Amino acid sequence: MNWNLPEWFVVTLARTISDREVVFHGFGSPCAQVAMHVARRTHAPNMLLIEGAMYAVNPAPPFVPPTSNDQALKYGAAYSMRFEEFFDAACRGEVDRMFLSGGQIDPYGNTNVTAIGPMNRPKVKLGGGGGGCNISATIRHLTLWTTRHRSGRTLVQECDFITDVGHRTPAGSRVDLGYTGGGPAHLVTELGVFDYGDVGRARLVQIFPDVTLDEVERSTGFELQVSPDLGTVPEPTEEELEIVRAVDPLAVHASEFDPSELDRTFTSEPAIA
Amino acid sequence: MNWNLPEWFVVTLARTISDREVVFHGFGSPCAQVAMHVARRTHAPNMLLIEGAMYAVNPAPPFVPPTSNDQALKYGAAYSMRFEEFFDAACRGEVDRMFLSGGQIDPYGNTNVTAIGPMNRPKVKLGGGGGGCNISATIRHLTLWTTRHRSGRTLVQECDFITDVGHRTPAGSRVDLGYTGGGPAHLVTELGVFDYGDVGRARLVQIFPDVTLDEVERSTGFELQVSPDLGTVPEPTEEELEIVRAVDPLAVHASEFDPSELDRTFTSEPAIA
Amino acid sequence: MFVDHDKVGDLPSAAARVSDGDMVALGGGLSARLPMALVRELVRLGRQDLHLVGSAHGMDVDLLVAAGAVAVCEESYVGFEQDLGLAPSYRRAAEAGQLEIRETCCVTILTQLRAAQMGLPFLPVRGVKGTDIRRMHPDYAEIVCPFTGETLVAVPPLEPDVALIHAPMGDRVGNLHLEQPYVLDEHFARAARQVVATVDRLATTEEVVATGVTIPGHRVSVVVEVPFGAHPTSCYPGYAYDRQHLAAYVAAAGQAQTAQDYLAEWVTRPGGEDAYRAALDQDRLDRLMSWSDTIEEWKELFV
Amino acid sequence: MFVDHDKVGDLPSAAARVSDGDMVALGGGLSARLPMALVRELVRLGRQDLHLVGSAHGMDVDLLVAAGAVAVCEESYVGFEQDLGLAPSYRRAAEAGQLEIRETCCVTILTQLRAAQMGLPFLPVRGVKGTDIRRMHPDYAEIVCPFTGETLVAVPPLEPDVALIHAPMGDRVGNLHLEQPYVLDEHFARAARQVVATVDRLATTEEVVATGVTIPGHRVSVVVEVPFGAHPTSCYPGYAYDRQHLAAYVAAAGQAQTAQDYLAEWVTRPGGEDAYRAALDQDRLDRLMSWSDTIEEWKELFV
Repeated sequence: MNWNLPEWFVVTLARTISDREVVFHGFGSPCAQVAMHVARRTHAPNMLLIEGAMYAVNPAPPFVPPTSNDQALKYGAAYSMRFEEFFDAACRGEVDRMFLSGGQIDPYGNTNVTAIGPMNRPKVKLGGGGGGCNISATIRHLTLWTTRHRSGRTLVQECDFITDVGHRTPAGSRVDLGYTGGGPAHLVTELGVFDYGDVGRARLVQIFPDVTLDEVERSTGFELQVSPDLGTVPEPTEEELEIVRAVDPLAVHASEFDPSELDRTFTSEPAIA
Repeated sequence: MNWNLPEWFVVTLARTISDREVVFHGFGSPCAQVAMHVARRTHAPNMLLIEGAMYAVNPAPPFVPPTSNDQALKYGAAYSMRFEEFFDAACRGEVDRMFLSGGQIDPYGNTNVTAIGPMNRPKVKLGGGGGGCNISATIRHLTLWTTRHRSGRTLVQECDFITDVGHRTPAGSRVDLGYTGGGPAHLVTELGVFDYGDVGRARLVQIFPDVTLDEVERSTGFELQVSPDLGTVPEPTEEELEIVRAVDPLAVHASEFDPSELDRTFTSEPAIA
Repeated sequence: MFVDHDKVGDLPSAAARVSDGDMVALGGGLSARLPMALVRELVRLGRQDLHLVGSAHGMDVDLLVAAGAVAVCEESYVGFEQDLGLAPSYRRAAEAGQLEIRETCCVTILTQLRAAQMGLPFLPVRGVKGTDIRRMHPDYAEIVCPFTGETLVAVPPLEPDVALIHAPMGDRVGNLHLEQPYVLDEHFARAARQVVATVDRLATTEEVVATGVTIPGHRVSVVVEVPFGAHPTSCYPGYAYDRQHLAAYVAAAGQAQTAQDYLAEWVTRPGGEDAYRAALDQDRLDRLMSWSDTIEEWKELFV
Repeated sequence: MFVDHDKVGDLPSAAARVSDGDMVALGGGLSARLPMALVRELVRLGRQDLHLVGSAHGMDVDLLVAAGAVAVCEESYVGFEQDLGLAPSYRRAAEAGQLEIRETCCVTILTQLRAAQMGLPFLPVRGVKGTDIRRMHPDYAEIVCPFTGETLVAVPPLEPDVALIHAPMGDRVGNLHLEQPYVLDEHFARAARQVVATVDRLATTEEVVATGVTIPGHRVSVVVEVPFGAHPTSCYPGYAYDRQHLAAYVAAAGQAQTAQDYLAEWVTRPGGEDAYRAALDQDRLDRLMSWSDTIEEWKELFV
C-alpha cells in the first residue's frame, strides 16, 4: 500500500470528525472538503455534511472541481440550504465542526486570512475570511489546518491581523467575549498534529514519521510545546485511501501543498488477512 | 342599472387606491379583497396587488372563497411572497396602502380588533389583529373600513384596546413614536366616507344617499365632524359593478354586512350614449 | 439537527413528544394546513398547560382550548374569519379568564423566531409602541439604536419546544414539501427544538426532491403518514377545506356542552385517528380532493 | 417596488443606472453567476469611485479594480481560491494603498442587508468582537441586550444603490430564475434601491414560473438579455465556468500593464459586449454548455 503526504493529510483531517456531527468547510479548502467526504464514507456515516459555498446537505459529488461554487458539489443532495439558513444555524450553535485555515495561525488558534503586514499598506493582501469571523465564535469545534507549516511564516507568535477567533484574543478569552463555541480542537499541518490541551494553546501531539521534532521546532514561530504522549500520525487504511482517490479523482486537494510535499510518499506492508 | 349597498361599498373602497400603488389587505376582509381586484381591473391596472394571507402578487382568482388562505387566491400569480418577504417590505415602507378594519375605531383611526371590555375579563374576545399592530406604523397609507357603523358601538370615542395605530395614541403622535407611515387616509362605512383632514381626525366627507346626517350622528360614538364640502358617495359605474360580480360570484363580500344592509338597493338611469 | 436516516413513527408516539407545559408552535394558518391529526392526538393524550404560538389560526387552537389543553395563547389571531366568525371555545375561555392571552402580531412573532434561529438574545422591531399589545407584554423591552438614537421595542427569542407541522408529502428522512403560503412553518422549523411532522403521503426522496423540499429532514425529529391529517382544514394540492365540517364544529363549539360532544364524537372516541377518518363522509372527501377538476366544482365546495 | 409590466432594456442603459460613487452589490459568488457583462459594461462606461459590497467574489471585483473603477471594497473575500490564488489587481491596489478595504464577514453583511430589508436602523451580531475586523469598522457599534446584559456588536443597515444580478433565465417583467446557491442575491434584491438584471435568455413568464421564480419582477428595475452574461464564470444550468479564460485573466492581471492589455483586448475594444462574445472560442463555449452530457465530459472541463 502506497500513499503520499497530501492523501495522508486528508485522512488525518477526516479523523477529527465524529459520527453524527454537523460539519462544514469553507470555500477554497479542498483538503477539508475531501476529508469530510472521506469521513462520511468511512467512520461517520451519519454526519451531516454541509458542502461549503454550495450549502448542499450530504451531496455525493462525482468529482471535486477546483472551485467551491460549482454544481458538481450539490450532485445527489436532496437539499441545499439557503445562505442565511446555514449561517443562522452556525450562529445558533447547531454546527458541530468547521474547518478553518489561515495564512497566519497563532498559539491560541487565532487565524489571519486578511493581510500580512499593516492593514493600511499590507505586504500581502490575502483573500479574506469569508464567513469565519462571526461563526468561529459559535461553532462547537474548529479543526484548523495548514499545508504551509514548513515555510516558517505560518505558525506565528502573533497574527498581524486576527480574522477568526481562537481560544483567546488580546480582547480576552471566549468566555470573556461571550462566545458559545468551543474554539479550535486540532491543528493539522503537513508536519504533524496539534491539540489545544486544557488551556487552549497549541501542543504537538503527533508527528509524521518522515519529520523530525527539530524540523517542527524550526518551522514553528512560537515556542513549541510537545505532548508527553507525542506519537506518530496513524497511518491511513486502504479503504480511506481508496475513498480519497475516488472522491477527488482530479487530486484537487494536492493543490494546497507546496509541490515539494507531493514527493513525500509512504509504504506499508499489506495486513495479512 | 341596479346595485346594492355592499357592491357600492366595495367600489368605494376600490376608489381609495391609486394606480401604481403596492396594496395589501389582511385576512378575513372580503370587501377589501374584492375592492383591490376591482381597482386593478379598472383605474389601477399597474397596482401591485398582494393577496392577504396568500401573499400572492397580482393573482387572478376565478372566485373569492370565504377563507383567505386558499389556493384559489393565488391562481394566475407568477409569484407568491414568503411571509417575511411581505412583512419586511411593509416594515421598510415599501407598501403603499393597507386596508384595516376594527371592532372599535376611534376618531384618530386607532382600531381595536383584540377585545371589548377589560383585557383580563373581556366582554367579547375578538379574533386579534394579525399583522396590523406592527405594520400600521410603517405602511404609507391606510384605508379603514367598517360595515357596522350603524350599530353605534363601532365608532367610539376611545378604544377599549388599541391594536393598530391611527394618527395618534395616548402615547403620542406618529412623529413622536417614530412611525414612518402616514396613517389612515380614509374610513369607509356603510353610512358614508370619512377622511382625516389636516389634523388626523375623522371627518365625514361623503354620505350614501339613503342615509341622513342625523343617522350618521346617532351612529357615531364620537363628536361627528363634517366637511364643509360634504357630498354624496359617487355612484359606481356599470363596469365596476360588473367586475365586482365577476370577481366575487359567491358574493362573499356581502357576508361582512348585517343582513338588513343587503336590502339597500339603488338604481340609476342608464347614460344615453 | 436530526441526522437519522429514517424518522418514520406512529401518531401516538409522535404526539407524545409534546409534554405538558410545552411551548408548541402550530404550522399552517387560518383554515389551511393546520396540524389537526396531531392536535387531535394531543387531546387524546390529555396534554395540558400548553403554551401555543403561531400567527393566525383557527380550529387547531379552538379545539385544544375546548379540550382544556391550553394555558397560554400567543397568537396574532384566532378565529374563522368573516365566514364562520369568532372562535367559540377560545372566546369563551378568554372571557371567563381561564386562558392567558398574550396576543401578538405577525412581525413580532416572526422577529422573535428569527432571534431564536439566529441565536441572538434579542432583536428590535418598529411598531408596537403606543399600542396595548405593548402594554400586555412585560416580556418586551425598549432599546435605543446606537446609530440614530431611535427607541425601538426589543423582543426576546421565541424557541418553541416542539413545532407541529403537517405537509402534503414527505419522505422517511423527514424532508417535507409544502405549497405556498408557508406561513411561519419554515421559521418554526428553524427556531423550534424539534419538529414533529405528519404528511398526507409518504413518498420517495426522489419524488419529494422533484416537487421541492420546503423543510429539510435535518430539522425534523419524527414523521408520520396520516392521510387527511389536516382535515377539516385544507392541504393543497391534496384537498380543499371541509367548510361543512368546520361550520358544524363552530356551531357545536358555541356551547361548552356541545363542544364536549364534538370532542367525544370526533376526537376521543375509541379507535383514535383511524376512527376519525373512518367516520368522515367518503363522498365528501372525494369532492374535496377533486377541487382541481374544474373551476366550477372547486367553487361549489365553498357554497 | 417596480410595477411596470415590461422592463426589457439594453446593456449600456442598464449599466448606466449605476452612477459614479454608488454602492454596488454584486450577485453570485466566487466564480459562479457573477454579473460579468454588467461589470464589463461599467468599465466601458468609465464608472469610478464605486463602493462594492458582496460576500466572496473573484473576477468581477478584480476586473473593476483593474479598471480603476473602485474606491471601497466591502467583501468577505476576493480571490480565486486554491486553484488560481490571490486576486492580482485587488491585491496590487490594496498593497499600494489605492483601495479602501472594509473587509467584512458573511454573517455581518447578511445582517446588514437584513436590517435594510426589515427597515431597521441596526441589528445585532454575535462574533466580530475581539477580531481586527471589528477594529477596522468604526461604522459598527456596541449594544447591550436588555434581557441578558450581553454586549453584542450592532451593525447598521446596508442599502446598496444598485444590485447587479445575472440569472440564467428571466421574463420581460423581470422575474428571475436562479439555481442554488442563491448566495446573497435574494437579500440584495430586497435590500437594494434597485436591481439591474441580465439573463442569458429571456423566456415567457410561464416558463420562468414553471422553473421557479427566485427573484420577483417587482424588485427589478431593468432586465437585459445577454447570452453568456456571466462568462467566464459559470451560470448553471447553462454553462460551467471557463477555467482556461479565468486562468488567462489571472495571469494577465499579475502585472499592471498586462492587466490593461486584457481590458483593451476583451472589454474596451470597439463593439462592446457583442464583440466580447464574438471573440470567444465557440468550440470552448459549446463544451462549457455540454457539461451535463456525461460526468466524464463535465470533469474534463476542470482539468
